[in-house]
Amino acid sequence: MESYLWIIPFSPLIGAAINGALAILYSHKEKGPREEIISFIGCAAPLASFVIALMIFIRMIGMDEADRILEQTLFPWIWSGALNIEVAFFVDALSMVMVLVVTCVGTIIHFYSIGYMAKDRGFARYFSYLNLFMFAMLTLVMGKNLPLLFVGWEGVGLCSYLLIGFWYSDIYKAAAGKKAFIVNRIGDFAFLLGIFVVYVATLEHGAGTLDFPALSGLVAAHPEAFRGVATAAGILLFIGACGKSAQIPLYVWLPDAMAGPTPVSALIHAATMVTAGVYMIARLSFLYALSPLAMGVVATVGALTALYAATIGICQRDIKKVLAYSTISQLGYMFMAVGVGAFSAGIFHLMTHAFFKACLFLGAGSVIHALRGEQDMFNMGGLSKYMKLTALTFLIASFAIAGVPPLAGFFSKDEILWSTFTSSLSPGWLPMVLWVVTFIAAGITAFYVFRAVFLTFYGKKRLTAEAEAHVHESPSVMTVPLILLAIGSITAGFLGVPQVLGGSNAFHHFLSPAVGAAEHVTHAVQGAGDSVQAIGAAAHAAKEAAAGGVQLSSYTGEVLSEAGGGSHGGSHGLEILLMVLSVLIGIAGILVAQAMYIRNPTLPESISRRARGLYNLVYGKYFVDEAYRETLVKPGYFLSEKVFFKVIDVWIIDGIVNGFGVMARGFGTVLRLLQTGVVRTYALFILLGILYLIYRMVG
Amino acid sequence: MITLDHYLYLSAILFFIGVFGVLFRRNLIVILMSIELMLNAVNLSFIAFSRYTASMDGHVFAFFVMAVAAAEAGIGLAILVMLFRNRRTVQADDLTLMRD
Amino acid sequence: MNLELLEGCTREMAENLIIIAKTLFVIAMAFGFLLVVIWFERKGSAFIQDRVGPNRAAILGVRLAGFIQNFADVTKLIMKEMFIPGEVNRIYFILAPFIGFTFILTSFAVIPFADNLRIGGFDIPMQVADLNVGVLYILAITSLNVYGIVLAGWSSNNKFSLLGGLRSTAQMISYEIPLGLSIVGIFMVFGSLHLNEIVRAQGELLFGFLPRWGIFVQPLGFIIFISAAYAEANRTPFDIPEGESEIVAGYHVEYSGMRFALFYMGEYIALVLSSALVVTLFFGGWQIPYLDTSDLIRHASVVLKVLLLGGAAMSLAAAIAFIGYAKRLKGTWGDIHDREGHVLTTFAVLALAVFLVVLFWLWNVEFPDWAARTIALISQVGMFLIKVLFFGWLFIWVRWTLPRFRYDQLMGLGWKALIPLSFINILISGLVILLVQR
Amino acid sequence: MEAVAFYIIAAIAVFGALLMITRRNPLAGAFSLVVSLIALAGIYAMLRAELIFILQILVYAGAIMVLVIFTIMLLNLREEELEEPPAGKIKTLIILAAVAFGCYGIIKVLSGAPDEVPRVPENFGSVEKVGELMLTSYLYPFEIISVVLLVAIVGVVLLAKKVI
Repeated sequence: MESYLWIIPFSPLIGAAINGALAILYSHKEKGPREEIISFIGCAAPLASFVIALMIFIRMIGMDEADRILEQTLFPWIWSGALNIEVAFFVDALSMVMVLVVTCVGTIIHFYSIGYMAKDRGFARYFSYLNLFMFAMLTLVMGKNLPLLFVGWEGVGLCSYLLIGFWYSDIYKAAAGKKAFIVNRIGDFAFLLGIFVVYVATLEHGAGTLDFPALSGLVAAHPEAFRGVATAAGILLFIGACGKSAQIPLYVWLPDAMAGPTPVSALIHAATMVTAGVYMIARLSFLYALSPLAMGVVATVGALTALYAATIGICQRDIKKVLAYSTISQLGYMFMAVGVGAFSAGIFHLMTHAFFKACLFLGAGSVIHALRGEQDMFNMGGLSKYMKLTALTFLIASFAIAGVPPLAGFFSKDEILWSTFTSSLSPGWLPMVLWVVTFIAAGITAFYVFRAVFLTFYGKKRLTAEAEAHVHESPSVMTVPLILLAIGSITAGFLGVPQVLGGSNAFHHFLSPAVGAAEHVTHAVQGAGDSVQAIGAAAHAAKEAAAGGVQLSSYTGEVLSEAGGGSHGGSHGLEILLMVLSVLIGIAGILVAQAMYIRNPTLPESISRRARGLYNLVYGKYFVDEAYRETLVKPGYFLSEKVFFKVIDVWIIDGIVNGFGVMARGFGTVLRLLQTGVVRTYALFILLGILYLIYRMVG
Repeated sequence: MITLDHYLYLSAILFFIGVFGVLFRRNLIVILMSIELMLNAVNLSFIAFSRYTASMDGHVFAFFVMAVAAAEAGIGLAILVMLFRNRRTVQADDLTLMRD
Repeated sequence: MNLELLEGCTREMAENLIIIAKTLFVIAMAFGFLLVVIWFERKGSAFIQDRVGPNRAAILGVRLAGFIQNFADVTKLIMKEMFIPGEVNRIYFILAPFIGFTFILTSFAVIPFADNLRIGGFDIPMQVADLNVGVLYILAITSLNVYGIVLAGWSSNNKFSLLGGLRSTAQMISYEIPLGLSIVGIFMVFGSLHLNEIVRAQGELLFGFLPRWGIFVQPLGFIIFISAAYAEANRTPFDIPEGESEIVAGYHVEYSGMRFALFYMGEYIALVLSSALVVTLFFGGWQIPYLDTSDLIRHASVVLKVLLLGGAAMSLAAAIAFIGYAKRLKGTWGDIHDREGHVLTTFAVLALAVFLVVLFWLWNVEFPDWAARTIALISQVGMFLIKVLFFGWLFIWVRWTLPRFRYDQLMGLGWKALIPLSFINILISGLVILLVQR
Repeated sequence: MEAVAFYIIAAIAVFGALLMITRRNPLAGAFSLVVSLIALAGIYAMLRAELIFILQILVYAGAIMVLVIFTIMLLNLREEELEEPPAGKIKTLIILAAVAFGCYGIIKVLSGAPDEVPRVPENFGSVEKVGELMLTSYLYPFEIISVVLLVAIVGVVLLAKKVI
């Protein structure tokens, strides 16, 4: 089975190549290639990946818990001195979850795209890009080493750029693509620096390596030595993750990225690519676990982002923007989860979020499709009459994100909140503050999502005349994916029912070989503060964890079950209380939304009139874009225009180049006297040369 | 008794006659023929050395030289014909476009 | 050959003598053929055009169906003034005919006309120059042949001459390539460049019944070769360089007298050479089908008897025919011509008598080895001559039945048809040889 | 005997070459060169280079020079086009001196080579032997040469097109 690993990423690559070739072949023709062929190739490729991934998953389930690692080395890539990097795929429990999520949601969205993109001239190009994205994303999650992960990381960035600017003839959409790319570059720069830091650190402590298994072993062997490195590399890598996963302060590209086709928003900007940062931190959990500082930064930034994005979401008029801010907010939850050491909880939320957010996006896409591109929610309303299936699935997903039991969002979000509450971050008040912040954010989330639901599907019809004429339920190729994702939104949570509710938390158990040890180390390190003994104990624990094998998994399993049981300062009663609280605040948010947009539609307006300043601030997204423009973009322009161009380029660089030119001309003026244009003169020079040689030989 | 030197002297004389032709004459056809003569002189050296070292590698080289000479003659004469068609001259000194 | 004759001579001298003898024989053969082929041309064209042809020139009334006309022509040409126009380059003008004629004649040197004669401790190859690179030698000399034409055309200072020379140069360069390439197939099959070895290899049998002649192993090569050979010999349908209706007579328009005769003869000798080459490469040369040299030597007496009997029978038939001829002619012209029939009859009867006497005399004689070998040699030479004569006739036949090509058609045929075909031929030959050798 | 033959042939070769560079009419020069080339072929034969002897006649005398002569006749230069302004006396002297020095130098460099004529087998320089060498040790250059010739053919065809 291991030998089939390569098929998972390469099958979409082949699809991308074929579709891309077709797109190029037809680029000068009026009509594109037949959509049936394109969609068959485009959907068969990820479907094949999904099937293979499923087979590998089944195989993995059958394996011993500790042995659940599959590897395949394809060929050496960079082979230079101490730096040996192979193109190799590596699948453990964590990667497996990611692969399954990516291929499953990806395949569903591919099918959905057939309906959404129908009759678009760039159909073949679209599927080519989408398949290429699948390849890059799967490389990212399956790569065995950091450089390969980075390749996938850049690959998804590229595809994101291509797909945001898919309708490139619209200058704003093209600009949105560029914005996404440039903001990502900033993060990627830090990410690269992080990779270098890690590599240099490994060079200093034995063999230089960037392979995850080797790296984890090395870190476990020298925990003290890697503490500082963990902080530096962790924060640098986290800045990269901020860019990719749209966290403060690099989140600004994601709302603009909604310019792309809606399935793209669902796949790339909600379900998969933006979660790459979370995956990366989980993948490097062994490193992050050593640094309370880095973890604290991650958790704090995550929590702040969660609240901040949620508040912006309240006032947005564009349905996709609402969902975009919601995505940023939910990503904040995930980062907070991994920041407090609850890696499996973060990944769990990643998975459930993939389902319900994809469902929400696709539902929004269905609405937009039906209304011929209308995205303003205040021009919708009452659509549930026309689009029953869409409305139903959207509603289910909304309940899921609002955290209403027993839907998926409830379990995952509640686990994050509980882990945060019980975490041992220092200073001691931090977990409480984070909990409160995200608790409020949860309520706001419920409010704005249901605001969207009510504005779109219920209440008075506010359709424009043109939209009214076209409104219809989407074709089954679009609704069936919606139903599948809705089912996923309902059921995905049951994989991780906490023990307090009588579940077995199977998800945790599955992930524990991959991240369990790191979770344990986190608690040990953070709980112990900074004392020397504590670090020693932590190191011991880490070593023990690194020793691997059955011992490890049973050990961490115990620890985790303890954690689940609330041994870290919590109790069953408290856990249930918090659960009830979060459900209540979610329901409260829903009710407020209902009160404001169904029962009393004039209320929002009067509120916004009364608090005009605050409303404008939130409606204008806190004017972050404008602030960036004034503080960063304009000085940058100024610097490049006035300094780099006018002084350095014109004077220094051009001066050097022109100087060479003048010099060459000077030589030329002298040498041209030799060039008479008469061939025989040249022959004479050759003869003279030969004569000189002969003279040397004779003399 | 004819020694290797005799052949080599003959080769040198022929070669420099060719050199002289290239330098002295202005008619491109004659220059081309002089180059052929020089190639032949070299061939003679090859063959002579081949005989006096009892190895046939020189023959192979002479063969290659002939092939190259044939290619050179073909191309050179074709260029010459083109030149004459366009410029109505075959005088080397009239063709100084390389300078301008 | 009597060994006592050579006694007292050194071996070297003997060898030189043999070479001189062979050279003389070949030159005689060439000139003999020349006469016969010119006669063929005259009478053949007359036959094809349904007219009588030359029939007046006679020696003692004997006309030999116009053959005597040749002698009259030669006499005329020798007697004519060799005019040199003004404004010509005299040296080249005079040199040109000799160059052409000489080169053609020298290429006969490597053509074998019989198997090696092993006699008295000598192994005498029956060709003037026993070269290992025989075929290449012929190609090389043929390629030099063009100089005669070019020189003639250029030095005449006449635009028709020049055009003829240009055409000829282009044609010869073009057709040398398929000519050479078509022979490559023969090299590959017989594994040698040595003409005598090629002929010897053709004595074997293919599939047990077919002589392994070039035509049977290289049919495509034969077609290419004979087309290119016609073009090289400037014969119709490729006689563009002369094209009397287009450029009067091409390169030799300014020539007269013996110089013209040299061109004229050179052309026919080229024809004979082509025939000899075709025979040597594709029709078994001197090989008598199914009869090896050793067979011939072993059964020399039988062979001789058969030959003599055949000669006697032919003489008898001729005598009878000539008697009828003499009766028919009686008193037709009222002059010496009327006696031709009688003279011919006399000769035929004499030949019959000689044949019978020799036959009777030799009936029971046991031949010594050298005699047997000589008989084999003579029969092989005869076979070769007959074959060459046939192809000479074929040339004439083609000339008087096919129209002339246009110049561009000629070039097109050479470059676009024959050269690619000869490459294909080489390829196929190589594949077949590879498969057969497996 | 051998020496006499060599001197005669060498004299013909040198004479032909000298004639080639001194005749004003290129056609006359070309014919002189042919004579020189054929004389060289004779020298190759003396050196027992059978194949090269034949090729010299076949390729040089029979093909290349025919091509040259063909071109000369095709151009059909008029007398006045053949006029060459006489070279300056000083230049001529310089060139002559250079050539003489070169000749002397080369002879000086080359002299002192072994004089003995080694015994060689019967088939030295035959088509089979040289061909064998060409298709084994020198196979790669041989193929390259064929490509060179192909390129030359293509180039000539391209040049010969009327329209450029």
